[in-house]
Amino acid sequence: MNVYYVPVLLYLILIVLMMSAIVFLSSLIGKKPLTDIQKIPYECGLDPAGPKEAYVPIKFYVIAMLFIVFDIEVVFFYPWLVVYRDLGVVGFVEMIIFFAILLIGLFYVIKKGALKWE
Amino acid sequence: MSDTLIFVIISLIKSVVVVALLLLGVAIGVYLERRILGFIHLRYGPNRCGPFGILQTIADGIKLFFKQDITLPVTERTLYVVAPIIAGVTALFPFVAIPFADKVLPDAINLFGRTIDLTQYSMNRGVIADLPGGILFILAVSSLSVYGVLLAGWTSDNKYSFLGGVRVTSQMLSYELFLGVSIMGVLMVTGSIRMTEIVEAQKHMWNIVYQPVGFILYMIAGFAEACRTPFDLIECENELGSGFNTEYSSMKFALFYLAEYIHIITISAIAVTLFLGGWQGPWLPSGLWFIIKVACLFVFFIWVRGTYPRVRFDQLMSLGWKYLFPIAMANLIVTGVCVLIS
Amino acid sequence: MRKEIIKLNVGPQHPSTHGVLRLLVELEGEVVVSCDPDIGYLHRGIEKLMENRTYHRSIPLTERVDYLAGAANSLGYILAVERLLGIEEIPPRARYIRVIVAELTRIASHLFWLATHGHDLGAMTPLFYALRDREVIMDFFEKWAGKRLFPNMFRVGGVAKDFPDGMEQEIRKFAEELPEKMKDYETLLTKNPIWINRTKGVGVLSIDEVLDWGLSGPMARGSGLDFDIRKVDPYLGYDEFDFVVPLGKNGDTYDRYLIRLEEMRQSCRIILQALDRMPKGDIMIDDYKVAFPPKEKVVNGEYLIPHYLLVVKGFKTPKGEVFHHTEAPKGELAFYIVSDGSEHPYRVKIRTPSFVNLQVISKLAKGRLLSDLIALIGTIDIVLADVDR
Amino acid sequence: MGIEQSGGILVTTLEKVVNWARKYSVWPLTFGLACCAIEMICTAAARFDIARFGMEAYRPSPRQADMMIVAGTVTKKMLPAVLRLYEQMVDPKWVMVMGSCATSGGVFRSYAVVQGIDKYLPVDVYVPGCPPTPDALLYGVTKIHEKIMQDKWLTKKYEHIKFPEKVKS
Amino acid sequence: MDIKKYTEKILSALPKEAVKSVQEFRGQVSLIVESERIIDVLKLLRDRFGFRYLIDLTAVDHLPNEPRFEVVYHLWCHAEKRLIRVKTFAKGEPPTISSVVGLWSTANWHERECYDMFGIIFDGHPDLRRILLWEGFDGHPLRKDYPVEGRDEKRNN
Repeated sequence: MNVYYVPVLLYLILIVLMMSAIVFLSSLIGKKPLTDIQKIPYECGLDPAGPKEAYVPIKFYVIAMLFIVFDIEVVFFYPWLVVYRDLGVVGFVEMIIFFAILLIGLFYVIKKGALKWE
Repeated sequence: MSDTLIFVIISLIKSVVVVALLLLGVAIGVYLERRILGFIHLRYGPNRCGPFGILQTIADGIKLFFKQDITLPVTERTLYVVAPIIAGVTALFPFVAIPFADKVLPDAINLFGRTIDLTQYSMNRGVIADLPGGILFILAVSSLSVYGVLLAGWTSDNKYSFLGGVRVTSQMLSYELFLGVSIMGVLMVTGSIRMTEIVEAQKHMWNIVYQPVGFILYMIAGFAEACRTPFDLIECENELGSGFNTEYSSMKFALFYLAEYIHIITISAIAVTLFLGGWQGPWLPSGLWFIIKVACLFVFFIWVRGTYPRVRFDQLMSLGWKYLFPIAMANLIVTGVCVLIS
Repeated sequence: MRKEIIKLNVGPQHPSTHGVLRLLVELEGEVVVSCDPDIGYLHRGIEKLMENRTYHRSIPLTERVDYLAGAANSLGYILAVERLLGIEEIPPRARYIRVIVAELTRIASHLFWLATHGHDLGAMTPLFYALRDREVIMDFFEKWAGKRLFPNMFRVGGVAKDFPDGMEQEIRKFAEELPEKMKDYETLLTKNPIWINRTKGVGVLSIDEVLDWGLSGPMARGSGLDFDIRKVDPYLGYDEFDFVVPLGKNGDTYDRYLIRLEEMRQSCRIILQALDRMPKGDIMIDDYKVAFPPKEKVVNGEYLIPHYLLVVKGFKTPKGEVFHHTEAPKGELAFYIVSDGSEHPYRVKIRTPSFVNLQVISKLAKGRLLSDLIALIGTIDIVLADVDR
Repeated sequence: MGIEQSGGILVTTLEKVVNWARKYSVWPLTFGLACCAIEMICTAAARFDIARFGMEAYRPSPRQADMMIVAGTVTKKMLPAVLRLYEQMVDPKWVMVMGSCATSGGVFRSYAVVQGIDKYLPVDVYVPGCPPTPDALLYGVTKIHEKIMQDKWLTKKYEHIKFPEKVKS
Repeated sequence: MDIKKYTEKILSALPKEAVKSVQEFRGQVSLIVESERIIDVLKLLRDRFGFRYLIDLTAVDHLPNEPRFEVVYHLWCHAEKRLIRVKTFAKGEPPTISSVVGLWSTANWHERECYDMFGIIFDGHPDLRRILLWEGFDGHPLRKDYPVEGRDEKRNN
């Protein structure tokens, strides 16, 4: 077990307890039955228009996928960074090639209009 | 055995101190924001509540605490209730790995006739957990803050909240990428991803000197991550009403409010640690230096809020992907070349 | 196939609908698929109320039509009534007071527009700066008429009260200083890249569209249509003033923003010219059948009886119908009065600029993002009482 | 009175502290109806600066607002929305009526205008005027403060307003 | 060109039977047009004489008279800087007249308002429903037989 993470756990427990306690206590104090109108979602003072379900356009998923792809690629940099001074020129050149591939991918995506909105 | 116990006790004390300071920081921060915005707008700002209005945030807090708490009969009730807690927790969490002072305890203490070495596991330092992969941990944890907002927006059964939730996701997708790349230059210069080592490497010169572009990029990403003007898209009053927190009242709403300000403090703190020399500074105690630097960046956040309009959400996206990400990459390459030459 | 469409009420209670406008918006993600304005949440029946009041007693009602530019509205009404009565000429001092007040109202209205438009797009500070300058105008009105928003001082045949001592100098000082102060807004907004990005290319209108949709005011001039009623159909002797009607090129939100700023500067010029030319003298015509006698003289019978009759019964107008349009801050404000010869108007139609300008929003918003919709509401510069009357 | 006697000093102190907090943190609902809204905005702006009382936090969502300023003419078309917004606000809540239109219909005695919102809402403070000056509104705010300080919320229960059958939305 | 000559010029171009009479009051000319020919007249004015700007469209209720509802159009010519008023009567029960939305998009809301306030049906209007008052409002308030203070309508929805 990595001892370094013990304080992390302790801290996490502390803040979770604290936040839950705040919400719990406040809801205990401020508990009142809701009226029927209070139960309706707020929408500028009127009945909500249209169906309750809301959909996310497919566009968002495309961007999310791209993000995941690029983010994972970017994560590869971290180990390289830490040992960068030891690797020297070879490490630099190798990473430049990786960079190039990544950037080509990015420009391809931009060119394809995957990031366009209107 | 007692070593472990002391370790636990020291960590707990540090945790409590950090949380207390953060909450105090939020209270002061909210007050500061209202006063400084007032100053920018040529008005007073709150000045009735206590001397100079310094009790304003306290009054707000007490009022919110005693306000009626609504729990709507939404479909995903558990998530709806848990969302503010998640928001609060994830906002507070990154601070576990941020060093806020140099040494807060002596190297060794004598307890019940035994000498305990406090240097192990950095117990004596001003950081709760001196993680070996500190910056990675912070990046990972601070990205989680999206979930609180997302869940709040998603489960509220309110279309304004829903749009806020969708926006926070897309906003995250835009800044997270170049946020990661923008700090890589620092890591490259320092050669470490441990927060304390990054700070100590800046003993002679702050990283901002080597990495000005990286700092600017990080701050832009920070504004986006903290959802502050000009990137306060998720709860911009003028478009989405109150955005993701529309259906929350009382302390649940207060937690979102709290999370927003803790976020600013966290981002300022990370920026200070990575670029502005952390707790390093002459004359004054290290913790004070840290607080001063963070406070300066906090004020900068407020200043920007008083100055800039808000960008559109597709503009943020194209800004992040088309401009700032390639710039961050280029910055990294240039840094690499410089490090190679030196 | 199921479409991912969200139906959304924007308004009537919404921070950026400038009142109680309700937009029924269909969104696909963030893109507006359709936008259907639902108005009437502030319909107060002013036209119907005016049919049952004497001509003078309608003046306060007209001021409340466009409450950001109250005096400009009553000016339009007064001019229409004067045209109906056939009053061609009023004392020059009254005329200049009317011009000055009308232009001050224009500045006040535009300042408020700037404040809210900037705030809609997230810029907080212009709101406070613009309102700070607007307060000065409100102070003038308070000093002159005792009321901040609605001076309610125009009467058929002149104005009810002269400017108090020293106010002319103060107005002159204000008109000279305002262009300087406006540099603050320019620094905050005009060259701000975020502002430019948010406003350029949003809500583009061509001249043909402007004519088709019957737009007027800055909405029309932003597209380059040279149409300012002060120039093309002068009233109050506007043709003697030297001012420029600013015209836009692209017809987008940014152009309209620049035009309104420029209009404020031109209004300052008009005010200064009017102050230079303003003579001393009467402020009311002395036809006591329609115009109020001076207040200090209303002690003896010669003046008391016409005053009493005017207040209680009002005056009769010739049978007929007139249409009079003025350039209100938001566009063309027209009063169409049908008279049947009695003390009450038979029918008053207020053609308000916001009502006409607003309906173009459903066209402009289509295919834009939700954030642009907010910018569009701001650039059309609506006042809901002006829309709904 | 029972709680006050048995709880004694603790309850009264708590009540006072919370009332003090509520007094300095009255967040109004972003809600303008007509002309009076302009003066309300002016009150929030630099000259009069309602922020001094901690009131600049205009909340667009009724769930977080404490006070509703009915600023302007309430028309019959708008009335259901006003009532719903009031009902959606959470306790404790206050209503301030600004201007003669909202108080009594004012100059608009016509087919479309509600002749006084107090038929439908429990009003705490009326601010007269057409429109009231910002000074008047601020005076109304101080009156609300007084009312909050006298609020015996620990010993009294709030009752929800009853909707008239016909306008129930 | 003074107003008389200009009016004559317009009249000579318009179909004779369409224009019933011409009125002039305070320098403003009103053409009173047969309601069947209103579209033709307006189209001619728009295309031939450059009255491309429909300032206003409204109605007047002459209660005891028959036909009762007068529909008034105000047109503006940008090139000549001239105003002209075209009036016609909406006949029938309910009063009906053809819509001019095809000529000017701006007429859309004006006609909806007239429908709302007077109950005049505009034939060919794409979306004729109440605009200022709510659906289900009983009556048309600007009609002369409607009381100012209303008939105590309440909005139920």
